[in-house]
Amino acid sequence: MDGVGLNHYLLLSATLFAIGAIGVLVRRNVILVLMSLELMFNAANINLVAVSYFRPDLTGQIFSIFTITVAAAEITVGLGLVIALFRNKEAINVDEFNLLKG
Amino acid sequence: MGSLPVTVEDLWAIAPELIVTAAASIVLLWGAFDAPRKRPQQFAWFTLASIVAALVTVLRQTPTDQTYFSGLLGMDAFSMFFSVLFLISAGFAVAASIRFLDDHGAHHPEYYFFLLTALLGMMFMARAVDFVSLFVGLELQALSVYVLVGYLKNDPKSNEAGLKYFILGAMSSAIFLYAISLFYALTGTTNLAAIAQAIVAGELETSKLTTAALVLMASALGFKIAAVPFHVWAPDAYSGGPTTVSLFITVASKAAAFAVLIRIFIVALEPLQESWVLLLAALAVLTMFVGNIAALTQENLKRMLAYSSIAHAGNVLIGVVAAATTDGDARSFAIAASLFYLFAYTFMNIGAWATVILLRRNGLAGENLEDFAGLASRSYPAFFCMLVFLLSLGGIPPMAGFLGKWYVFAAAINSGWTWLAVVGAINAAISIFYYLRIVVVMVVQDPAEDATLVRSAPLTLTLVAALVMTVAVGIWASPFLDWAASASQLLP
Amino acid sequence: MNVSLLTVVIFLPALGALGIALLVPKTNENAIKWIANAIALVDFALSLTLLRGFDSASTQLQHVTKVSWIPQLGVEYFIGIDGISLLLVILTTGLGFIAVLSSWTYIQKRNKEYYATLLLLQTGILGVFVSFDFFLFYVFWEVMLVPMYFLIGVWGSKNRLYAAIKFFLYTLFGSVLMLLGIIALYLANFAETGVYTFNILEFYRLTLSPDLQWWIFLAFFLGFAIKVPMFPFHTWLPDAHVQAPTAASVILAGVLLKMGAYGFLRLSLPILPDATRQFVPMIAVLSIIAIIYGGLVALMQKDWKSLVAYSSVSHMGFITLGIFMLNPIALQGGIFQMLAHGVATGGLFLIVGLIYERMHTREIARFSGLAQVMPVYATLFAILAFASLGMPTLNGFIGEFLVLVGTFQESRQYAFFAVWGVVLAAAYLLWLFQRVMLGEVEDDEIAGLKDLNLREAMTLIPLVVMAIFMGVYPKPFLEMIEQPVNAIIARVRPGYFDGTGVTPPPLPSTPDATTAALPVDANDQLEDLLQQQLGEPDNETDESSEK
Amino acid sequence: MSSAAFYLISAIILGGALAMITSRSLVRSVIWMVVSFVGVGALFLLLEAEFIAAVQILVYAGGIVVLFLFVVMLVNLDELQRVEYLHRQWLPAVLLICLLLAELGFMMWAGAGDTVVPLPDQDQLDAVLRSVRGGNVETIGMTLYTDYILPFEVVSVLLLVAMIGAIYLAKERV
Repeated sequence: MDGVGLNHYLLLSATLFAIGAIGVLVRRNVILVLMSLELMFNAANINLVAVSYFRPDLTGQIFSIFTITVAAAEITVGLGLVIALFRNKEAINVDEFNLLKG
Repeated sequence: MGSLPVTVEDLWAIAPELIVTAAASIVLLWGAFDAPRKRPQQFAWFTLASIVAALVTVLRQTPTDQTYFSGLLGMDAFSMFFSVLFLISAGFAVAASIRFLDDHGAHHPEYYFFLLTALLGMMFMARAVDFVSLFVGLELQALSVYVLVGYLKNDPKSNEAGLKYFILGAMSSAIFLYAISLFYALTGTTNLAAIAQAIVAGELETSKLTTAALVLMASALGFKIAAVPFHVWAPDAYSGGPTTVSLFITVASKAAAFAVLIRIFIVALEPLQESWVLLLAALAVLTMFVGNIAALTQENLKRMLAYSSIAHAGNVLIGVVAAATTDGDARSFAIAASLFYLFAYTFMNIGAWATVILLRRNGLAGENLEDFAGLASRSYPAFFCMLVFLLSLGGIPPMAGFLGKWYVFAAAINSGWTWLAVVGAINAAISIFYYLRIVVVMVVQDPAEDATLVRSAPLTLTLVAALVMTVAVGIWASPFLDWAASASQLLP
Repeated sequence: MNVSLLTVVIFLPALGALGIALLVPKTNENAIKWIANAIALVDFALSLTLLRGFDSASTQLQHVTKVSWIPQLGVEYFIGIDGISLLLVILTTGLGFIAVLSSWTYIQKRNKEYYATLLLLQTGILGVFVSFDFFLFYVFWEVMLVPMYFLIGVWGSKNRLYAAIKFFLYTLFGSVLMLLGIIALYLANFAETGVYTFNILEFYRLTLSPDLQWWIFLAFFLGFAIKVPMFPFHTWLPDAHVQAPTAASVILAGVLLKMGAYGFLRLSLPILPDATRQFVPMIAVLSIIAIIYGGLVALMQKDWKSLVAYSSVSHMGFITLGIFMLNPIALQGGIFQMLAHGVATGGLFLIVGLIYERMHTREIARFSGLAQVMPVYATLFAILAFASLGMPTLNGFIGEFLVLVGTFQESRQYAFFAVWGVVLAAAYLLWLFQRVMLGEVEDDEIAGLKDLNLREAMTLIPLVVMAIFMGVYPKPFLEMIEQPVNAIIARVRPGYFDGTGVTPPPLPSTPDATTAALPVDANDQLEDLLQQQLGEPDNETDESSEK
Repeated sequence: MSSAAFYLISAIILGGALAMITSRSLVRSVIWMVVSFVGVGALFLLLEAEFIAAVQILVYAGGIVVLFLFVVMLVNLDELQRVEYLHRQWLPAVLLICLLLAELGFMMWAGAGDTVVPLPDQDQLDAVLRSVRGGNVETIGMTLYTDYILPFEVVSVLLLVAMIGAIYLAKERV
């Protein structure tokens, strides 16, 4: 591929990863935090598939299938937890979780 | 291709895991069809029985150098050590849970399902010799534990703990995965041993990208073992969730994370050890100091034990650091020290948490320090058990905890990390301070009027077994030392 | 399995504690007291029988039991006694019995737990004095902390918790660092000999580099100096003493503090001779500071018990000074002073305890003219006070005199300063006596006090008798410690005996495996001795000349 | 041409992600997330991983996004609007991450050559290339069901856990 090597993909994924991390750390809305986590998982996936293309080696693609599945499962549980908390406390603001202190 | 994907040897190798999986499925289906759910205890007994069956199976297997499932799983003494440790912890957790869940009105078969799947995930974590199987096992464990921490879904504290744990846990998983992808980019493989070879072959030790991947990997694993400064989730998760779950995860999840950490750092990243040893040593020092000092000021007992659990991870890290800088016998010695420490820690920590489960005031589970007030006059046996567990956690001989401390300090000095051993020793002295605080409350203060003990036969059994093991591992140590020493042989 | 007499002596109190805790009902307080006293007395009697057949001329350990415990690490259950250990064992069991007896009416709550704890403490202390496996030694050393913590923390007076925690943390801090020293020694031994062992007698044979010795010495020093306690680590002691119940104070002053001094002479000196010599000036100065500082502070105390506590700091200074002058006279004096201090100061704490039980105060200013209402009490107090301040014909004199003589041999300056300790002791003890015993009875409460009853007198009289006996006839005690002392000196100061015409005994070696599991009786000892004198001297001289 | 495609797709992915984390409206965030994820799918196509691209679109754009929307609707929207936008210490966090990103980027650039591990010889390479590239679903399927049968099964348990867990947690009472 003319001029675009593995490094470009790695950089792209690093940027996406950083954006996801910023979302997780900075935003106060739990649902948005969960969405940002998805970005981070996607960043790793880009790496895996890109390496799989450039090496070439199938493992990366297989791994990314697992990753996508795991990420989906993870988000399901996370949303379940959000709903349970919301039902009890009517708040989805990260800062408002303050029953546990210390 | 064309041949069967799975051989008989493969299946026998994962026989314990198959038993656990089967048990989890049965619990789930049984729970679904047993609509009225009148006697939830039956699920507990069934779970316990299957855990025992899996334990027997593990003990019947013999460790080999082979790998199974196309090189994804190993069956070395190291992984079997951890399997046994997980199974024992899970058994204790089930026994301690029965009355607890009844009292909380949350005795459902799902609890045992999640416990078993968490157990399954841990067993795969300890055995995986490839990042693919490792990651999948880790996530299975993590997901099950998130649900378990948030299990008391009508209790906002449990919800909150579950969600906090989830957010930071998922983030650390993402970092972990990203680090894996970078190593994959560097070496073109996900097999741990092959990564080490590729690093040497490609002379990647000094590569900046390697450093980046290494730092990400270390912080992700730091999250998983709750090392400072990646520990912020731990006090919340351990103190907010159901106490029985804390009992389980402070021991088993932590041990599983250590199994992964040791395998990754000692096997895959061994060629890079110059870059990470100091990092890990710094983590160990921070973890011990912050864990112990934070524990000093806690009024909530569960939080105190949570911080103490963080501090103990620092001690295990000393052993890992010592293992990294040596090879041959000295390395085996240091790995064995870490393993023995984890093993000793299992029983005393389970015991301490089980005593917390025993307490109740105003119909609520014991959590604050005052709930322990006057325990010595309320129940002498309970007091005695707690005393032994606390002294053992503090490293007073002749209990197991002392031998564990002795072992890691010896490993550190043996590998030339004397200053790390000194830091560990100072921390042992600091930790005694808050353990004694609990003792003082138990002996000196007058009991609250409405304080009761919620005894149940399985819980008593848990306490007695933990007590016996805490003392036995300290005094009759030979077989356990042998076992830890043999388990220090990792697959190359 | 063949259980040796020494093992029985050590573990009998612990078994008794277990029995009391599990078998005797809580409400039956009299049974608890009788059983505890009986056990302590039997233990004392058994420890006396160790004297029978003890050969003080032998250089070997006696009553040895050696059983493998954790073979992977080379840990053994290895106990035995030489003259020093034996005397300390008897001191412990004797004071142990007196402590139990003195608690009869003093302790008003939780009798069952109290006696169990007290007996458990005795096992811990005894174990330290007889262990010749360093691991075992450390286990006993630490185990002892827990019952002492409870004794102070539960049955002490007002500020008991503070004192108990301070005591525990101070000593624990010292001992965890000592643990690192032990590990370093253990690994160094492995590097040198290729054998994993904690055998202290094997460690005596090591030739470690001075640098390593220096570090290990430092680690041990912290552990032992805090225990002694040496200046400036002494601050836990007055708190612990003042708050502790009488029996705990007696044990604390009488034997527990000796553990630190014992550690120095059993472990630091012979295992780390080069480092020891390096550290002598520092420790001598610290000891002298302790002697003078302890005396001065004692002079200013308003509380009777803390006066005695500070006098302990001063007297323990003599002991460490004696140990670190590294000559036989001073060392013998130091060890003798350990015994003398145990007897005299133990007695003084009993005296304070008796009056506290009656008056519930220890403020010196509250008392006067006690001699008029309690003549027996006053007499016994006088004898013990004189013993403590070192009056000739009483035991304190012998110890301090020997220490001073030995010190004088090494350095006149040290001796000059140390002498002031004796003067100060006379001052504070006599002044105390004058204030509380003499004068007019000013108080109705004092006028109504009863003199000692039989049980109370029984706790003091043995100590007084002992103080006189040791002062008048110290020979048997000095004979008993002579051989081990010479062995230690020969090790820590090679060549010391060359000019004196005395042949130093070799350090005791590990008895070989065939006799190991059995208690060694006197015949074997004699045989060993003969063999040594007939056959082995040549080898010995060869070895020493090689070095 | 593919170089241009790469930059275009990158812009879509990063733009979508940035818009997602900065948007104040949750629904809009979800939509931006779809944009970003579709971009990643397109990237996979560019990398000749058609099967993964399909999975990406199906699972993310199809499944997860619906799930998110569902929760957003379920949870009271008014409540959501009230939620404060950012953490109080947002600036240090952003700076820290940007610093890390710069560091990471630098390391990648500096370590550019490091990833080129000796490749297999040409015949082997051709064989691998044939199997890997061109979206060979059959190869992926075969590998998944032979070499990776174990993680595959573990993932199936994991999905079960996620399903039961979500149902358990979200249900009012058991």
